[in-house]
Amino acid sequence: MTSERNLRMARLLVVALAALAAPFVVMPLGSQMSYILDMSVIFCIVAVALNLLTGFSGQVSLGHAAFLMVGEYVSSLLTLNLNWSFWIALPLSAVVTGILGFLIGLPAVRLSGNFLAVATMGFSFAVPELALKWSGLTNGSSGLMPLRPALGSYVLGSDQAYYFLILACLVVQIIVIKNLLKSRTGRAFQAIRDSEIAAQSSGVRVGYNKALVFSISAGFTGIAGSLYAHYINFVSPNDFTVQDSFLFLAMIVVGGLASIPGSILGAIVINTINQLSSSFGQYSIILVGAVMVLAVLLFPKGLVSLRVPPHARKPRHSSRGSARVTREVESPDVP
Amino acid sequence: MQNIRVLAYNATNERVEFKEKWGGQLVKKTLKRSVTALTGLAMAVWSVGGSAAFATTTTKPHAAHHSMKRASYSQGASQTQIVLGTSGPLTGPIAAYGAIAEGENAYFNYVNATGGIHHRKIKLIMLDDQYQPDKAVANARALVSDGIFAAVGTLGTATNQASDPFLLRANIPVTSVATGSSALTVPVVPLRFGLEPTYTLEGHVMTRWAIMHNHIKTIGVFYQNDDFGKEGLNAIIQEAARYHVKVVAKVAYNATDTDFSTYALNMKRAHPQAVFEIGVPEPTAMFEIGMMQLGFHPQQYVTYVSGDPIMFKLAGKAFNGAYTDGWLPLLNSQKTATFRAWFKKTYPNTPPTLLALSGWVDAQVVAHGLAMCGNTLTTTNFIKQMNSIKNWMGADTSSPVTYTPANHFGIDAMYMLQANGKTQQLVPKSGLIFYHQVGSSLN
Amino acid sequence: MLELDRVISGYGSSRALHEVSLTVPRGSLVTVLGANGAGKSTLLRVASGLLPIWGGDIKMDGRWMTRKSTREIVRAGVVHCPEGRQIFSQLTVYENLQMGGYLRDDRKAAKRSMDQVFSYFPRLKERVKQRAGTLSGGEQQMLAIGRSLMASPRLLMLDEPSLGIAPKLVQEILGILGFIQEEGTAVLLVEQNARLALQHADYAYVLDLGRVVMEGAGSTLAKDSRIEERYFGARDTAM
Amino acid sequence: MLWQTILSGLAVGSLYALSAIGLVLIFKTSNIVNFAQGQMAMLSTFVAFQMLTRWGFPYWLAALASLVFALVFGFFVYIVFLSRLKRAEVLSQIILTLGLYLVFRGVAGVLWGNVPFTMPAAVSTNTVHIGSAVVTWYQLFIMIVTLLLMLVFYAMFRYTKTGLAMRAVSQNQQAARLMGVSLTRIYGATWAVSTALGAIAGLLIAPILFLSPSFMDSVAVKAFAAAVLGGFSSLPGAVLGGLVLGVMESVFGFYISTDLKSTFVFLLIIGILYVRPQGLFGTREVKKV
Repeated sequence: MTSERNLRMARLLVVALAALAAPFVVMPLGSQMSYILDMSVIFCIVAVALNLLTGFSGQVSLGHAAFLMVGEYVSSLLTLNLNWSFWIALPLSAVVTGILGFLIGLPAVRLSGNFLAVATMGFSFAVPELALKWSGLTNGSSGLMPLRPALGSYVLGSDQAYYFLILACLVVQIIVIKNLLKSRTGRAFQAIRDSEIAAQSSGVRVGYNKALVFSISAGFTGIAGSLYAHYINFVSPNDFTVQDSFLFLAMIVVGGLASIPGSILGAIVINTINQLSSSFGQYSIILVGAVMVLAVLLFPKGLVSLRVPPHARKPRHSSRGSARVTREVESPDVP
Repeated sequence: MQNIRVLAYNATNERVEFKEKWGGQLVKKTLKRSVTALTGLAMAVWSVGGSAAFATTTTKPHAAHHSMKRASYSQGASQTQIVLGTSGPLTGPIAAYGAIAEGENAYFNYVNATGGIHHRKIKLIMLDDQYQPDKAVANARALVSDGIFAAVGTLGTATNQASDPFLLRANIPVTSVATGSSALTVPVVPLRFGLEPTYTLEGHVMTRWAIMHNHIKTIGVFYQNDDFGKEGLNAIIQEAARYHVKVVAKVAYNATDTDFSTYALNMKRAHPQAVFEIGVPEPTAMFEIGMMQLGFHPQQYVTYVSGDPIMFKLAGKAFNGAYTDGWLPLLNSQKTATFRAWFKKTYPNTPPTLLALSGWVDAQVVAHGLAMCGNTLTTTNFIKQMNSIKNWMGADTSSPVTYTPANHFGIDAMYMLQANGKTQQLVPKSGLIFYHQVGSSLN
Repeated sequence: MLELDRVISGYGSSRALHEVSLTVPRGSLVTVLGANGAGKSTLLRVASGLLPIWGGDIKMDGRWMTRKSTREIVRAGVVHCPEGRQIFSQLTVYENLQMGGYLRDDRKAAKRSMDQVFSYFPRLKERVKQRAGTLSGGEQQMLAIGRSLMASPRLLMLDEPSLGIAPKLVQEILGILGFIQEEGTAVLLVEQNARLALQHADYAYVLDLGRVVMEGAGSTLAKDSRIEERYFGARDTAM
Repeated sequence: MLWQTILSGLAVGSLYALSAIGLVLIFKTSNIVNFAQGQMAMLSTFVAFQMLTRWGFPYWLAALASLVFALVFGFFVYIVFLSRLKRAEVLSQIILTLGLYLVFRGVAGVLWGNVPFTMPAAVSTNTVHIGSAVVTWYQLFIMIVTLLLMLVFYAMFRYTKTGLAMRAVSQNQQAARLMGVSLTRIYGATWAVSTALGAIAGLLIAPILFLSPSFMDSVAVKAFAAAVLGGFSSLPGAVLGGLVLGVMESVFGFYISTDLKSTFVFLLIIGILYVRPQGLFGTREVKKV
């Protein structure tokens, strides 16, 4: 037990050191790499949030691109139009997106699988349309230009300084989600994933919990949106589309469903490849597609299956995958 | 890398030499470090991608062997070559607009084959952003890291809005932005130059001409639901109001639409005498076909974005008789012969379209600015020279190119054309119509 | 007819069968007994090619069947009627039976098989247009057996046909086995209900933790006291 | 005017329906949503285009070649990619098809460029009046082909041995295998046939939307929504879903707003799904696996 604990502590230490050192390691590689690093961590937040919903609770969402945009706009409008501080706008963008997520989650109470995918996909179409429609508020395609936040008089202008802000948000998110998953609510989420009927019969309020997890996932995604907006300093209706929603799904599948390290791994790999592929010109999407295909074929359980398990003894949720959106097909056709 | 950029900002002789000498080693060092720092796939991609495998010319930068007494350089320029960069949708939903980057590439190939600019070869780095702002930002940063002298013909409003600040902060000129959105040229940003006519200019020119020559009394506008369509729409409404002509229908479409019969029906309901179409070719063609099928034949005015011979193929009969406006010469004219030859040479499988020609022209203007710099290839001098281009007709445009410190529009004249169904050609219908945007009430 | 020779198999990395050897002679009824998890179902899954075989050999009429696909094994006349019935609940009874004769090309012969199934299980004929999912448990078991018979098997492997079925129906269903045997079809019956199985069996094997621990003629084993105490357990008394 | 909007809606809806049929066919048998379906249709259409315009073959031969290509292509995609993921989770399979979507799209861009082409139509595009409304013969032709294909495949599922086996496989793979069904053959055949269906859709849609590597994109999204609206496992449902979607778009676009069309349409879909969570034609039974 103690050796196992030591191992976990050691690993945590290594990960923490790597996370702290990353911006300085990447810095000499040029500003594109620091940018990709910062964006990767922003997408880590999205991936962890989406994995909470899809991996741990068994609900598919193609609406996360929209949640990101809502977060972007809320935060930008609050800071630009109302002159509120970023430090208030950041949590508020989570609150607003979370409330919206709860509303979007309501139909999810009755839907699952592809049906839920289409219902949420509609949201990814609607938000850019609405942003264009209300151009008085959003400035249409010309966009909004939110500023980098400041700590007192110190503006987080450099990629490195901003990295630590994003990282802090990610760490807080992971701590919250880890504790949530251990709590009764978290167990309810997973029970719903494994079997809605069984969960209901053991007294879990299925509808409420499904909407709740939607709300929490959306809220965290809203934070990522706010961070994105103030990082890029530009917000427009073009920012995130349904394709991005699919890309987020690809992140958690490639990384590993129902796994927080998996979400992070997937987000970093997919985002890095997606951003770096641009120098391949016409071949860029072939490269991204091929990486997705190969990753899924070579690591059907996600990249996270590569790591050495800290304790093989306990089969934790990470190895099981999610039951309602996913299905174990029996045995192979040809022996 | 940080060091390099700082040096590049205030490029003086010694410091540039320092960069030339040490830049290569620094890059090597960072490469080495990077291998140890990052692992796996990402790294492999970086090393290939970072080496700009798809850059167009293969000439490698040589260290400055001769100490240049009189020449001075900013980042990206040297005695032997000038590095330029572009970012555009080479793949993704509007990949057809990747033709602009291809046109630029074709032109620089032509320049390099005919001796370069004062014996300096042009190296163009082409990056794909899929029309996504976040990728455009990544590309801007990559271009800065690659040490470009200037960005040329970067496409899109949102993509430019997102990525330009980074380039501008790094003191890198953004030239010939490939969008007609005035948001990029009004107010003037010293380091950023437009070229294409703005949608505002076009809206005014086309509307005024329609009213003066064709005595249009009612107007319907079919427009793309974004900055492009809305800017055009606003200009049309403004200009029409001057002559007390009514805009009786405004029909917006979204880029992802598949059904245009509803829009045609909407337009038919309002029954305007003239229909202005501010959209990209495929939706515009489908809309025109839809109106034709409903038996509704208004006088059509098509934006220059779709004023392309390809419309004869896409829309067929529905395009006949439509008016459009242009700033480029006809594709089959003598003036574009070099373009056609070199584009074919560079891209044997791609037809030379107006889009490609506009990319070619984008490149011409930048090359002209560079040539005017002589041996003083510094950012400051480049901007100074660009701002001195006046009524220049050296590019393969039909309209002259003009920049002043207060005017970065580039082109402020267009001419009208009409689609002739019999010959399947666009036929010029007017001379150049100037519309002075600078200082006009439009701004 | 069917010979299993020191067969090894399992799931993932854990072994479920350790060198199991077993023979089913032509036209006989052989039963495999054992507690839950003894490896009985695994044995049938290996024999029908659903599970990959790790070691040992399977022969049918002296022909090598090791590592053949399920399709080929069915072609060779070995048909597996799985545990828990596994009928196609959305298909009608008729369609389920049709599926049973999937590999048969001779329509007339298939029609004859269907008539025969209906003669064994007249209830199925009454419900021929009904969705299989709406049948009672016993009827579903009849359908499952009938479906397997549609392939006109030479060896029918039955997995726990008595599971979750009213005792009266169990007798009815197992009574059919006699007729099937008369038609010249051998039966390999896997049962937890040992007493019931031994009533019908010519020969029996007892599996424990993936090993054959006892074998012998059905009547001999039925009298064996060890069988009595170990396998005529709680389930039997409940009957 | 209402009649005209409805008729126009039916015309565009049949495009969605046509594309949805292939999607449903694969889902019905193998529970996989093939997001690369539209791109596979696009590639098949380009094959016909290449033969028609570059090599000068007659239309029927080019169309036939495109169908043959699609059959082989679909089977190949199943065998090379999807069959390797049989034991993986459904989401992994979806991401696999998404990856393929990107690859196919990129390959088409490299081979044929991104400038839109005009694709010749199989029948006349002249207009015809039905009551007060106008459609083209071509649109009517597409509607008829869509209905015919739906009927053919409905009958195939209902009355043929292979159709029966496909339904059996979709319900219980293991039991189907025990009947001697080879999953590889059934799945391979399903992929081949539904890719060919996609090719038909592509050949019919390309003359309307113009042929380019992205021409099936928006149709594919709507086809997905149409299939879901219809219950995702029912062919008549998919066709009805497509038509309903087309009519909703058209009516909303005309009477309410054009720039919020998708928003309204998806809101309505959510509304319909809220009342009928299994879609219009779906069955409520939860599959046990």
